[in-house]
Amino acid sequence: MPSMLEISPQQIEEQRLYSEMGLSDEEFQSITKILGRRPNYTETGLFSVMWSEHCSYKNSKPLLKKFPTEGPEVLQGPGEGAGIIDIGDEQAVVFKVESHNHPSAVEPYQGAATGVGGILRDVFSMGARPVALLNSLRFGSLERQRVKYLFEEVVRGIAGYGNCVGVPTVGGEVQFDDAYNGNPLVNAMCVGLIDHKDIQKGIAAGIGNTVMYVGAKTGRDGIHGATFASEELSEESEEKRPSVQVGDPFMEKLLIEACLDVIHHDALVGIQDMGAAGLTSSASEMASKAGTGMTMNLDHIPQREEHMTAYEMMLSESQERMLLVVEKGREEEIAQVFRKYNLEAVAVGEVTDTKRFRLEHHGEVVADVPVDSLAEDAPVYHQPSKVPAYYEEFQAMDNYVPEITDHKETLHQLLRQPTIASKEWVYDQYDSMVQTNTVVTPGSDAAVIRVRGTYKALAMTTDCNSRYIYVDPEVGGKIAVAEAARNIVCSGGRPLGLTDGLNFGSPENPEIFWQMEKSVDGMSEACRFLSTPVISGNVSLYNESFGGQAIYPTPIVGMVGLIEHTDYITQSHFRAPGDLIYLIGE
Amino acid sequence: MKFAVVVFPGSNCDRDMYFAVKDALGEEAELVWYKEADLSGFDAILLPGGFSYGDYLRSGAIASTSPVIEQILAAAEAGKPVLGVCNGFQILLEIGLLPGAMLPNEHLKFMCHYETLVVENADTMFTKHYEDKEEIRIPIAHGDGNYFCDEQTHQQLLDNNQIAFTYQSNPNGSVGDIAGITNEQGNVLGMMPHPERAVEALLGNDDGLRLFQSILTHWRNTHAINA
Amino acid sequence: MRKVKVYITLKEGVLDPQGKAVQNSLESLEFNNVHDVRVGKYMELMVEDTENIEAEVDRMCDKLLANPVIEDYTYKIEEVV
Amino acid sequence: MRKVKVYITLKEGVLDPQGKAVQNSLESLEFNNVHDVRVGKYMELMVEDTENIEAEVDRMCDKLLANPVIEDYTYKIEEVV
Ligand SMILES: Nc1ncnc2c1ncn2[C@@H]1O[C@H](COP(=O)(O)OP(=O)(O)O)[C@@H](O)[C@H]1O
Repeated sequence: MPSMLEISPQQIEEQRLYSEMGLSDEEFQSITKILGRRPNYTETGLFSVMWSEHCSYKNSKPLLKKFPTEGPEVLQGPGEGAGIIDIGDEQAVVFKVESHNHPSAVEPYQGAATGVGGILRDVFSMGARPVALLNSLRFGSLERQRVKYLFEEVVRGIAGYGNCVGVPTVGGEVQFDDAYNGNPLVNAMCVGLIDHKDIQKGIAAGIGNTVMYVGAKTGRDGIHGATFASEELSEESEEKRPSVQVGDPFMEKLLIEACLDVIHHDALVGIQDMGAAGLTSSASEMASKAGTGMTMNLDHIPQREEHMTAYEMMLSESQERMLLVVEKGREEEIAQVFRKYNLEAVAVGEVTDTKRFRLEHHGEVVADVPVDSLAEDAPVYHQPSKVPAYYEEFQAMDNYVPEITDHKETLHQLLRQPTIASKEWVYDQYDSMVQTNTVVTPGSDAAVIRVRGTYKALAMTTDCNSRYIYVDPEVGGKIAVAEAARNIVCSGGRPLGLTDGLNFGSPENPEIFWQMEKSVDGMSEACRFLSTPVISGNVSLYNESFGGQAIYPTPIVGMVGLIEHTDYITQSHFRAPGDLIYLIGE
Repeated sequence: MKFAVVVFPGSNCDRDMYFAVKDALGEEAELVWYKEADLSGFDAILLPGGFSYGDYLRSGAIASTSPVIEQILAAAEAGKPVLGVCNGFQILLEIGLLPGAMLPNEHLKFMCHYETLVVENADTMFTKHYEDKEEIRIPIAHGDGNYFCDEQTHQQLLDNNQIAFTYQSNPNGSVGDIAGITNEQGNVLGMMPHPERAVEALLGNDDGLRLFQSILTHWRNTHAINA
Repeated sequence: MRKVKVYITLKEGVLDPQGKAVQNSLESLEFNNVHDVRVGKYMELMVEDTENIEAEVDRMCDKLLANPVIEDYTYKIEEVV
Repeated sequence: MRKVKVYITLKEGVLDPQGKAVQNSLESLEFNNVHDVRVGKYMELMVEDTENIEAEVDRMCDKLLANPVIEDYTYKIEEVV
């Protein structure tokens, strides 16, 4: 293969440059075997991002299989941008949660903002109009200056993005604990509404069809973000800082409107957002899913900076970009739709029947790999698991019975805990009412959005008490699902299903892998029991700070329920003097 | 009566405004994209809230340079009701249809919640259906809603009865607690609070509906006379 | 090509909540010798050279870059080397 | 007393959506000779004179005024007349 790249395949192997990209020796060997030769620099980059935990779920796949994902109302389970559940009348609800922990630890405003942007794209790329955002946040102790800064900026970032695109942020949770001192958690969830007929898939079907690129230009942002997200935070992450990506919610707003227009165009074949691992993952996954191949000419990729290499373009995580597959010869019709919104859609490639992912740049072939090898041949690891010492210790302890002498004082103490105290400071910064569908705004058990034009409404909530999960992951996992379901029921809804955000430390630590295993077991059991399938989710591992201190295991549950009639909506606060108060349950 | 809702890139309360007119008020409304707008056939012009052009540079600044502004100025000149809410208000300030400018909220944070407004002038085409000094509940949702004008301008606003609404307890630092003002002729209203978010009891409150009803009543009255 | 540097400041008499906040934060970081902070905007424009580039820049500022009700502007035009 | 003028700009390579929007808007106003716009911040601080005022200002910028992850800064210290 002709090489304009300074670094030769041989050097990559001999100097083990692949390891800097996050590939292990064994992984590099299997790439060499797949290709029948050593990969060049660009190709090594493609594999490194696609085989990262973030994209391949190589450590978590065996666990994710345990979740029940099917149900009579499930229209789309895990695997696409977001899951979809039927709500009757030819309508459906689309939702997913996504973490942006590492970017937020480095640049909290942009990290949180781009997290919101990413989850929105997952939902509107399915063809759904985003109708609500939620979030689930974890920070260390507010006594710390840095934590305070992270907290304020994350909230401002979520607000800055969500408010600007005009999707109401209607709920969420915030907890504070020393366990998150060095590693905050920022999980964002988006809920969308769709008509069945509009459901899109991210596929590159139809040999000869055209691949089009639309949205922001590609810069050198976030190169290696996906592998970065799968690494422990270290002093080095400070050096990787220039990779921070900046969000442009205005561009996103234009993309939302334009994409929701373009899905009604019959020349559109497939659409997917460029999330983690940008062009590489969107393009290769679209081809892989359709059983086709793809050729792209990188000269046509809209570029923000000069002299970008193929490697940089393919790994860039510039935000607010989408990839489309369009019937051949009808590119101009599609471009027209985008032009209305001052967006440019450009042809960058073609669907082929070769099952290969082939990239050209400056007249040379810079990558040519079997497309399935990127998505499907990623390794799967069955990590060893071990019962943590702390757990056995806890189990051996007697139940703690708190002694309360002064009830009033204890109550005050409790209310002073940042985790328990009112979160009004947070949610006042979110536009929770835009779109004028929010019936129950933040502050109740679950938020409620009415479905305009019907009597129906949707209840939604995020929940996870990570202390419970730390103490006993299996029971804690059940509790998280049950709590979410209770919040939905208390609001007048029937739980439909859930999305999960699995935030853990390093899976290579057997005690942490045990936490993952057990909490997934607990959650799965509760899901089966309550008939709430898991329709989408996200995994964020290696959440550890400098000293190797892992966070509490934090598998977040985002649940959506259907309220049959707005008359059934109930809120958590007392409404009128003289009303009776009942206590239900054990 | 036919309302135009002018949609700029980044407007995001456009549909809310549309539904307020169409469903709650029961009149005709149309979303008109700023590039293709022909406002001549409409009886009232609504500039919705949101983040036109991402609020980049200054909120409302970039929208104020688009060609449709000429038509908005013409409609105002012709005496048609022109209502700007939130970002719409900011645009009206930037194009000079209303005096003053917006600064970031005093505490620099975006805020979204209900506020109590005092109707300062119930004798406008936008406020007929309220009582003078009536207290109404309307949501706010803004980051740059700190209304500023110099003392002289403020005095003029007072003297000419141009202050339509004030906040009962000032949330953002606005001069004179100002929440909404009209032009001298009284046919252009800019306000930061969102009346279109308060038109249905289901969503908590319908105090905002009377603002739209006022516009309709005014239009019916003038048309009855003209007819 | 010229590089135009535009400085936009709030007019005297216009309250500057951002400046106030920055000053407070500086104080809480124990920079006790800061007496006043005003926050404005700084822009860099790459502009093709024309004969009356200054008149051009003035027009840009008046029409868009600054809001005369609350802001003042100044600028500097530099050669690009 | 000294007047410290701080100029904060986005690091090279960092996306500047605001600058882009301003540039487009200038174009639509038919200022066709503007090739690039970057928007940053400009601050004026009144600072009591101390011996190592420059070190002070550096610390202020590093700690608060600029966000080192995405921004660069420069400053000028002037006599107040
Ligand atoms: N990050 C957040 N974003 C939006 N709303 C939030 C957030 N955190 C808390 N809330 C809202 O505050 C209310 C109380 O939250 P929380 O203190 O977690 O109590 P609980 O979990 O018992 O409902 C909920 O309505 C929730 O939606």
